[in-house]
Amino acid sequence: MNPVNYLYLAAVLFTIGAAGVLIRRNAIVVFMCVELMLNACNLAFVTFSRLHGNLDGQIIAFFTMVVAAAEVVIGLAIIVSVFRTRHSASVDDASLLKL
Amino acid sequence: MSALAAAGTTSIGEAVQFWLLATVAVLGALATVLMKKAVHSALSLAGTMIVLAVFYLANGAYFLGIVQIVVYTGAIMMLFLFVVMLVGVTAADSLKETIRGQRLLAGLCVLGFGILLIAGIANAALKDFDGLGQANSGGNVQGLAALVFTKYVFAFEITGALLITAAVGAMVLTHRERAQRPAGQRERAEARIREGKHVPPLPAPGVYARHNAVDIPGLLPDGTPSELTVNPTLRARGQIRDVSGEALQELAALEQRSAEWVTGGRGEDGRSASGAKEARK
Amino acid sequence: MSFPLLTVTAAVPAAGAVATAAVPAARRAAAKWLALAFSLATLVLAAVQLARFDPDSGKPFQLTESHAWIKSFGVRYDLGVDGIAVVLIALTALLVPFVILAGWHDADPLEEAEPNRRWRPTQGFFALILLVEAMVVISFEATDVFLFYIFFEAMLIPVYFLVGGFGDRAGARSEEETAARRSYAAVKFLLYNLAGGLIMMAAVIGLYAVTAHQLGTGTFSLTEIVQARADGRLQFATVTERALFLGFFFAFAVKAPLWPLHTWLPGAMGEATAPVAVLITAVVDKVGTFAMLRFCLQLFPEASKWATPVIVVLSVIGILYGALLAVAQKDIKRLIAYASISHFGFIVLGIFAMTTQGQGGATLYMVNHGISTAALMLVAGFLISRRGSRLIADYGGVQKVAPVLAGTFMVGGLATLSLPGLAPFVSEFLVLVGTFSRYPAAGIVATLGIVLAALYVLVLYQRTMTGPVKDEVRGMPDLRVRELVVVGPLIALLLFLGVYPKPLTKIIDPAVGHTMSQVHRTDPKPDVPANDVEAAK
Amino acid sequence: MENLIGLLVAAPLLGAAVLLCGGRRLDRVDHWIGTLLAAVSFALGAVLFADLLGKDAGARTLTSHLFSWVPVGGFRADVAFRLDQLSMTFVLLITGVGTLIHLYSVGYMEHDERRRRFFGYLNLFLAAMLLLVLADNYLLLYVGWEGVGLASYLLIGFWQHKPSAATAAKKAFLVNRVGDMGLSIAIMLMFTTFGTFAFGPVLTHATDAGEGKLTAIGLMLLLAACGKSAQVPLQSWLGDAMEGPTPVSALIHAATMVTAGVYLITRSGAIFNAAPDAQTAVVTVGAVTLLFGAIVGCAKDDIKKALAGSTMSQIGYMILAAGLGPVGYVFAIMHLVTHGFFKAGLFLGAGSVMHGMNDEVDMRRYGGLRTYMPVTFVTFGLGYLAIIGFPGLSGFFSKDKIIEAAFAKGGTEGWILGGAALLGAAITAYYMTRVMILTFFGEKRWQPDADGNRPHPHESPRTMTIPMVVLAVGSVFAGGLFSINDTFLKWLEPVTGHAEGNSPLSAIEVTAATMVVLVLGVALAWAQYGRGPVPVTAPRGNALVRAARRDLLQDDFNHVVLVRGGEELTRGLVRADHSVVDGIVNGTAAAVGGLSSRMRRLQNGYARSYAVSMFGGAAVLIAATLLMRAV
Repeated sequence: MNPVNYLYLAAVLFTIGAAGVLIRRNAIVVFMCVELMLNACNLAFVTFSRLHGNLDGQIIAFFTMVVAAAEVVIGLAIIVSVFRTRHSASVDDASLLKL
Repeated sequence: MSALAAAGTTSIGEAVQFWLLATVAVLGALATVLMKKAVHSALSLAGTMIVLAVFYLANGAYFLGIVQIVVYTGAIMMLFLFVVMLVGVTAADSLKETIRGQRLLAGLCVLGFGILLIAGIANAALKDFDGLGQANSGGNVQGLAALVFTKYVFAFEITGALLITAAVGAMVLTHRERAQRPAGQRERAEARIREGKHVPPLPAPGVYARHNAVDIPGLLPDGTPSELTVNPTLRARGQIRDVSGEALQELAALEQRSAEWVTGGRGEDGRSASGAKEARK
Repeated sequence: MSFPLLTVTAAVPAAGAVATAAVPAARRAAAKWLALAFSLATLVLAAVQLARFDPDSGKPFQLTESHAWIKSFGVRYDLGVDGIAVVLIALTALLVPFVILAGWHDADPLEEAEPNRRWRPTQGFFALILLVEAMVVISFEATDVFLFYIFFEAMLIPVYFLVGGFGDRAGARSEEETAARRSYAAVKFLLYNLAGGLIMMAAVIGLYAVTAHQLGTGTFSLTEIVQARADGRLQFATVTERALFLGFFFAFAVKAPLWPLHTWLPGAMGEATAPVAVLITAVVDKVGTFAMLRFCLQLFPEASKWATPVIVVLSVIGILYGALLAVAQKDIKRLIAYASISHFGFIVLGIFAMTTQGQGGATLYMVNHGISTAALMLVAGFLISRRGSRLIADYGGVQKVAPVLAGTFMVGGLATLSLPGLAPFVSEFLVLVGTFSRYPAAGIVATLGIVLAALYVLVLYQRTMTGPVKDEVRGMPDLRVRELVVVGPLIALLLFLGVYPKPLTKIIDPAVGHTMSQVHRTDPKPDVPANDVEAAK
Repeated sequence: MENLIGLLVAAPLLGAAVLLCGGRRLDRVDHWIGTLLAAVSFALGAVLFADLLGKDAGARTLTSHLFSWVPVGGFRADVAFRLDQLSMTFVLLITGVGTLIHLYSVGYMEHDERRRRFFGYLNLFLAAMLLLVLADNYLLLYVGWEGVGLASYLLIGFWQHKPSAATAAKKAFLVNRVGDMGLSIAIMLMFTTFGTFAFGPVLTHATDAGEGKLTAIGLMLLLAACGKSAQVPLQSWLGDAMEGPTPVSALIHAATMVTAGVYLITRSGAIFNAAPDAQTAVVTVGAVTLLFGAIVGCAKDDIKKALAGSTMSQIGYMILAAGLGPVGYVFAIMHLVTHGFFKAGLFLGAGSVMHGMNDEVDMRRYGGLRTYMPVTFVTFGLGYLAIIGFPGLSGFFSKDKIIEAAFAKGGTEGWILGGAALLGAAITAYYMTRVMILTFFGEKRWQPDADGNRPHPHESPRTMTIPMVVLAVGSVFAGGLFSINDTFLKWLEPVTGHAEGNSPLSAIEVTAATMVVLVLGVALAWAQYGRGPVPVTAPRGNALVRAARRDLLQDDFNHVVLVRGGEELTRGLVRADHSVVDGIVNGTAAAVGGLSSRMRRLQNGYARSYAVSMFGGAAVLIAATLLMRAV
């Protein structure tokens, strides 16, 4: 089998995650989908590192994880505080961007 | 498996493993997107991540594989679950779309994007590849470490700073400064009076001799359950045990028996005794 | 490395702007005097330029300065003046002090009696005027297309604030109304000119691309490009050259303004205070016509020849159109604005007549029109400031109560209708002769302009100055000393240049000859060269 | 000697400058300053005249080159003067009559508060007029040409508080501008044809140029002449010009400025000689105008307007003569000079009458004034006899010669022109007699003026009568002096050239015919006005009379066609400018605004729809890169 399949898988996962981001309204779920996309990327990186035979890909994936962790922390904090104020976790309720 | 990853080839085993787990991963991803309840989404995502961890391992990224399980599945996803609980898993948010055309557009974009992505990968045409043989020769972790502390040391430091900042940020965001003294019992009572509803404290849940639980709504005089008497979270989760039906039946039965008792009391002894006996059966 | 006269000439007013703006709010008078001092210093420097400029040296550009600026794009800080530029710089430096004097009280904060009025900082007003002067001067001096472009565009900003911020309060029901009309005019001015500038920028980049492609290293330097064209290292494809020419010309035609791109001028001149209006028509707009001579013709001679017929027609239309609309105006300042449009038609006509007389006349016309419009507009401003109305109908019989004002107004008007003996006549006649000798029809039609000019000027004078004295006009004070100081020299200059324009023509002639040689055009020969025959005898 | 020529112009110019810029401190001596400087330039003129007489006929030309005025490429305009017999004649006429009229104005404008300006303008006029006749090239002539136009504008509108005066002044200037247009185009043509417009080269090489060009130049010059000399079709301004003070009418609109056209044509004789078609046009204009003016003159009740009509017609004579070519040039100028005398005299007389009748101008309210202002009566009478061509007086000689020359044109053309000239003479006799009778004979028809005070006619002061006397003398003897063994002819011939026409009629016959029509005209006028009382208000009269009162409807024509049409045009253009030219601009702006307000709808504030667009963008980018790869 060709390890490129991993890449295809990554693409599919990424796409699915993107679809989730676009479709779901619950902030938490949207956020999970973002994580899914990140993971897809990571998979791609890892695969690449295997294909190229050097570890840089893994390093990047590693950094991605770290950043993802930080991002999750902040993101969830935001969600919580938003929920506190508006008693809802729906992204559409925060539609003040147009002002 | 590790040997395979090191080599420039792949084996049947890996293929089988790939196809099986890939299916699982995709299903998990779909579930994440499609599940009505956030909890289920979180769990299926966790599943997908574990599968990915396996794939990492299969690709010779042992360190990452472990980290994936520990950090992602172990920490991040749990954090998600906590938040889900904290936020209160209100009834699964309806998947009904509110923005006009959003779903159609999203579908189109996603479809096009996916196709293009796959097309791109396809015409990248990666046939043969050199495995991680000598890269991992000194051990995967050591290899990573070497890179992290030499080539990527600045990035590494910066991510460290990022994490600290994130931690502080999270605290700042979630920690709520009380603007004024919390309302005491007296104020709350007065507020209730002012609003004029629920002047008395909220009614207790229905507690009966047989079962004694907070998930059973109390019954109104006509026997219908009162939503007020149970915790809203339970209500939201639909975890209310409604006992109004059987309660009404019992009531009916009780009345019938009492009625028979009355009539039986009018006749001669034997009848009444027999009536009583039947009634007892 | 000699003394950088050109840079200093541009730098002094810029410094003056900064200094004036820095004057503390309370010291209003100080700001005025400071601005005046700096403008006079600039005038001195311009005079030095005139003195050190040697018209008979064969060099096209003199007093040149050249420094690399943005090496990666071949942009240079190249300055240099030819006969045309040096004269126009002198005009600018000459007019600005008068503008400042005339606008002495225009930017005084409104008396506290009306508390809700906006306070208009005097310092800003004069600083902006000096800033405009600096930018105009340097765009006259720039021989690097990019450098020129920058200041050609940047000029819009101070002018925008001058128009939008310090409008003419006369003839409006309410401050709000004036504010609205003013900002409309200002925005229109800005957008119009920005649009022109945008197209020009495309052309500038195109020019760079062409030079980079053909010369190896892209350049914006006028002299270099002209040189390269001369010795054949650089040839434009016909289409490219025409496109680039149009890009440049459009911007200049908006600035000039040439019919039908003129509609921003009446608004801007009408709403601005008289001195600012003078600054716009007499100084800023000249950059447009000047740039046609320096850049359009010299960079794209073939395209210029190709476009000439259309431009001649447009400018002739402009001449008659502006004059006719001027006749119909009810607002003094708008009338003068339309008159200016007509005059700009003459200037462009002269430039594209491609004859020595036409182009020399056009250059002379820029100077004379500057002076005459300044005289007429400033007097009109004094008149308006006295009565508080811009409507012609509100005046009548002024010459009875304020004879000197009426007299100066008359002279300004006569200059505008280019009466022989006053400066504009010389230039206008030169333009007409120059045009006629190549395009007789255009020349004749344009000559109609002089009749219409007489019409609008005399109608204006008759309605405002003559006839029975209106009650509102009664007791109107005559010109004050400050105002006389402003108008007197201008009128004297008009008379002098009308009788003895030779000092100017001596400087302009070689430059025009150079331009003509760039375009490879020579004057048409007369059928019967009577003079030569006489000489032969 | 040559330098004096410059001074000749400079003196009145100085006066103008001093008087106009001098300010109030001059207010007591101003009129004397003006008169003095006029006299100075007359004296200079006399000196130069003497000098010219000293030279022999061929070499009577002084040129003085002051400085190079506008040198641009091949275009050379110099400030240079040329004094030859022709310009000398004009110089003497202008300065002489000018000085007299300055003197007259001292009395006439005694009590005008803006007297200083009046004299300043008069001096300005003298300067410009001298520049006109002394210029050595057409461009400098053009300067004088417009200069006199300006002076006449200022003087017609001198009483600016009268709207009628302001309007008349504007009209005069505008109509003149039309003429000036002709002159400037002529100059351009000369420049393109000859490469110069100095008199010398142009006139000497006129014959080398194509006839078409010359005809064009000639017609343009004619247009100019029509404007300045109030010839049909540009005559309409002269009548209104009478709004100005009477001395102005005498000097500018009778004696000097209006004759500039004649000077121009005579000066450019070489061109016209080579362009017969242009000459035909000239004589036609002349003939038409001399009748036109005469007819108008008959119908006017305003004494000055009647005289204005007469001026028009007399200049028609001159133009006619000038159009005849070498045959007529001399006589044109001669008539011009004599006309300068008697017409100025007549105007001054009219002014004196008005002075006595508190500015009443309607002749029907005069009558029987001969006993009240004898001097005026006598001088006016002599002028009258001169203009109708009474044998022995100036007009007789000059006009007679013109009629003769007109016949001499030969062929039907000759007959038509001669006939016109004769008819003109008859009408002249008629309307002048009418003026004479209405003013000085018959019973008094005086009316109280607006303020109700009745006029007390009285003789005018010395300063006014002396010039009248002098001019009267001139108008009696000038013609005779000129004609005695053709002095004037000999004097001018070197410049204008002269040819004896072969007239079908002998001089005697022409004179006889003139006498006949003269008597007829006078008799008719006597029959109409002399015998019976004259109604104070004009009778309605027949169509021709009514038309003539309105300048033969020429003004109405102008009003309807030019004024109304012009107003319509400008109004239309204003609308167009606002709706079309500016409309396009604003339309574009509005379109952009509308578009962006629609785009704004996309900004619905939902993060997810932004995400969609982002994502779509990403997809497009990928597509783009793939495509770039593909190709």
